[in-house]
Amino acid sequence: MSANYEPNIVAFLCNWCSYAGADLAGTSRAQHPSNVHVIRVMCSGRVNPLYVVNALQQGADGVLVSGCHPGDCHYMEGNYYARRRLGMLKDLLEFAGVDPRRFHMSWVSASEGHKWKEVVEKTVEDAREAGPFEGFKRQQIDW
Amino acid sequence: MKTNENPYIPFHATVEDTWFETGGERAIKTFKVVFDDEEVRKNWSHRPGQCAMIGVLGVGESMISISCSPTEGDFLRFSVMRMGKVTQALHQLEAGDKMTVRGPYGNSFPLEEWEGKHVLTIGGGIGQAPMRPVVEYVKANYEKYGGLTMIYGARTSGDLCFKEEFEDMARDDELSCHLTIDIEEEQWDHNVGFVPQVLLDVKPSPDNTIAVTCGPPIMIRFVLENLKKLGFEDDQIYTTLENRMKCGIGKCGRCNAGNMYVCKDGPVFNYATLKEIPEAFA
Amino acid sequence: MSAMLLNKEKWPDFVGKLTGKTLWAPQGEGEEMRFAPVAEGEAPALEYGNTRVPPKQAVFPQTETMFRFQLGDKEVEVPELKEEAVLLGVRPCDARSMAIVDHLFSWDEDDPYYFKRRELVTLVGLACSEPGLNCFCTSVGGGPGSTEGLDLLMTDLGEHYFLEAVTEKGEALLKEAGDLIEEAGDDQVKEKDQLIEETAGKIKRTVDHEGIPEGIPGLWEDKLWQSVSASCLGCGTCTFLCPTCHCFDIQDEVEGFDARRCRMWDSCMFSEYTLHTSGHNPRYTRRERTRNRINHKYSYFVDKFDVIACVGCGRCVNLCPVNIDIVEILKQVKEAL
Amino acid sequence: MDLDKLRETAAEVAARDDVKYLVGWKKGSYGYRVAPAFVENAEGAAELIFTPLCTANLATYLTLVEKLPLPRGQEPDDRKVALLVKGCDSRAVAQLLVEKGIHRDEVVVIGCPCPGMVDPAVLAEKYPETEEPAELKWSDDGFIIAQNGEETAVPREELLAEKCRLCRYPNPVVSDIMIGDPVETWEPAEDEGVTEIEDKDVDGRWAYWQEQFSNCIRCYSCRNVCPLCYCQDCILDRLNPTWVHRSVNFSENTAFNIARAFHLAGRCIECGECERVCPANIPLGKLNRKLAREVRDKYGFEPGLDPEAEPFQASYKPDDPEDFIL
Repeated sequence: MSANYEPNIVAFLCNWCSYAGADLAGTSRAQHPSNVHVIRVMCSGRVNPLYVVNALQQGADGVLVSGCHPGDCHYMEGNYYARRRLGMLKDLLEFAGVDPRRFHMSWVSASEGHKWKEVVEKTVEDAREAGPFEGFKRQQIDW
Repeated sequence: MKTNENPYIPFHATVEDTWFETGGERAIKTFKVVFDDEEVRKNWSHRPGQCAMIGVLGVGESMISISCSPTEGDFLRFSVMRMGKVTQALHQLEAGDKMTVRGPYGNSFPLEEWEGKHVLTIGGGIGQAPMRPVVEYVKANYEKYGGLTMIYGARTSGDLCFKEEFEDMARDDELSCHLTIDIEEEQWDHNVGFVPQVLLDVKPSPDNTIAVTCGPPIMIRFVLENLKKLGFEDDQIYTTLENRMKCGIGKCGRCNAGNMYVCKDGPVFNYATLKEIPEAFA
Repeated sequence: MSAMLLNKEKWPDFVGKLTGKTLWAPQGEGEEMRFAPVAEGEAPALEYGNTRVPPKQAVFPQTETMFRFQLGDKEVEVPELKEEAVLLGVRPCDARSMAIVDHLFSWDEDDPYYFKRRELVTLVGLACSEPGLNCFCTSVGGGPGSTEGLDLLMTDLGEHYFLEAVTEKGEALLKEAGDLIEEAGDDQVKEKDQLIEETAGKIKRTVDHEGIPEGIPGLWEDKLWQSVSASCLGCGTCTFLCPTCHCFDIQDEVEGFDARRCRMWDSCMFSEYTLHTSGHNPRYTRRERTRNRINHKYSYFVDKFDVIACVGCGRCVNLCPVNIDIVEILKQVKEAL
Repeated sequence: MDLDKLRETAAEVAARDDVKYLVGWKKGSYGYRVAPAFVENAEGAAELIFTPLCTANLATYLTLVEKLPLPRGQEPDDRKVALLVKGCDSRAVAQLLVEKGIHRDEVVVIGCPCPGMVDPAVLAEKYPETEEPAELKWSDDGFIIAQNGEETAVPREELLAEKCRLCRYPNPVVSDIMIGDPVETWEPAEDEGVTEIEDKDVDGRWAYWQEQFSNCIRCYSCRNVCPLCYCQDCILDRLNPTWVHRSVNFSENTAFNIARAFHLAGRCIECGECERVCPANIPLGKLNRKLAREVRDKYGFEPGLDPEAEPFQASYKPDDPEDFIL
């Protein structure tokens, strides 16, 4: 693995909890890696599992989906569907040969700035260990 | 006429001017386009009725009829309705942006054969775009033809294309020009009603006349019926077919209606041949 | 063209001589034979029925980049095709299908990609000795020993291969073989012809297409199309694996700022194939699409290039998931004429 | 299974005036092939058969109908469709009912208890097809191949299809009419196919699937044959945006196969059709069976058993497993 390999993480954060939690981590100067590219979605239930596959295809080395703790969901049940749906995806990706350290899911509430720091560190560390994702990444447009 | 030995590589062209013919969800925008490469501009020649694959590199291409007559100058005009991925990308182009053009493709209206005859064009909505080069060509060589009658209709006055051209044509008493819209509107002083019905009201005489029609399939069906009622023979009637196209040169296999490839044997068809192909009106 | 003999022991040396070009030959086991590059120094064993994916892939790949460009730039870069290849063990029907598809790709203007690859690829055919259950090449103008479209035809005579050069490329191969091969005597020629005769006799499935090209458009509303296509799934198997199917789709693909316009196999059995952006579809259901597929191969192609666009390889019959059988369809069409 | 009773019942149902047509199996056009039969009247029922080669899941024809736009003034023909179903096929009908893909009054289900089917590929390999028609029958301990006069008995284990070795529901779970009495179920075998891949390490698994997905020619017959893949506007056909590029390489093929398998999570009834029809012989069933096993073990849920059940992906329980969540 090349020495200066910096994993490229795509994170889908639910607007009400995790996005606010990440914002809190920022405002309270929590030092955490900056490899995470955040995409704000209105609810973790909104995350179509094909976003994860598509992100991995387009060069992400790790994907994180973070939503509200069960019971806190602004839309009551979005995170419950997400938990079941993305649980299935995690099993399928693992079975298809994608390193499980590349796809994580987390519950981060709006007040858990420190937890967001830990989740990001864990995700980036895992993706660093797993190395650059080659698997089914889209090849450079050549012939 | 093509300079590229690879028929799939498009020429680059710049949008000189662009304006909206109609607004709304299915807006129609007209582009006046000039080739960047001088040499391509010089030996490009197209005939009324032909079409070209226009598009944006990185998005795709779609086959659009060239809506200007060669007599109007060495630019090209395309009127594009916003429908899918490529046309949406085209609609975002402003004056000065780049567009790719490939062609010209397809056969064309046999205007030489029509010399000496009266030309009747019947257009509906965006269907007037392929009719416009015929109208301009006949106007430019008016003495060779026995007169020009135009019937053009759309759902509402806002959906009519080339409105300003029709306004001054209506003032010219030699050309008989009939605009129509489906439903009554205030300051609308032209006809009201569907195009096939207006055709019956105008009652053009069939002798020594050529009828050309283009528009939504439902309109073409009734126009053809009424033209027969007025006594037009099959070979006096021409129309254009439109199918999904990808290559434009008869290789990708998808544009056929029956054994006719719309990109090679069409898009212009005489009704006598079209009558034999049931798939043409599918 | 010269007719030569190659002793089977010398087959690995013959293959060894074809250096400088990538060698492709059918590999795999049982029913799933595929054309794949031959490893260095290996000589492919040529015992198989036919490959599942036809060799059309060598001249008309499933996905092919037409040109490459950077978003926002004007210059486009066309791939430079220069890799020569030799396909060993092409069946006569597949080679014949390439000769048929040449008509279309040279209709009025040549398709540059297709013909460049056709030039670069040398087809070494292997005459059939054991026809498949659904082969009917003899009914559509082909045969187990037909040389149409091939550069060199090999026929297995037991311990010798009977080599027949068909084109200059074939002659060049024989010259390259040099002393490995010797002149074929008259009795070998007779033996070869007799073997081809015998194999042709083994073909049981026949198609009587007399009168179909002219008559089939007349059956437009015949109810046979409904009954024949009722069980069709509308998948792409029969068209992707048909050696004479040539339809393709063109798409732009963008990855960051790199982009390419590429073409890929498309199937007339898919509904998007003719779907207008307005939602209108001239071939709405699988009945129309099946009717169009059969009309295209047995009538429209004949109108334009007076050859039937079907070589009777039997792949669409073998691989159709619901057993839609083109031989049965044509039988019903013939009866309904 | 008494064939005359099946044909008699089918003739009755097909002749009913509230039934458009009946879908069953009939002798194929060569060798061992069996083809779907669309029977519109009583006479047509005579060609119906039920043999160990009737593996096709006919429930796909309930959702595969493409409706022509009706000319003005013509009423849609909403008569019922009758269907012969084995155990696995009936689970597809049940799952379609759960998802409201079809309505109970649109379909007449005729159940055929299933003693276990033959894998056509294995059969053709061991007993090569010849031109003469070949019949296949069940015997008490296996199958009998009757071909040009002589019969060869074959032990059950040798030809039994993998999906049948793993089958837990040979008797139809949904039916209006049942033909013959239920067969007794057998002990479902352990699914080595899935376990074998699970035991590999990550790179081994990816190497296995990369090789398989590279052979995929994207003909979509696995999607079109599946009774539960019936979206009007499949994500693979969308161009604006193009989720999965149409170019065929292992990256897009992997995205397609993951999307297909994922969309059947908690819905797939393991009828094995996708694996049967794949022209590249990719073991697609393993992806689905792996997810089905996860759903069974972790969520205690089996799709397609009770038409009133909640769809798996559209419901949740507060105590769903969340060990994988940070």
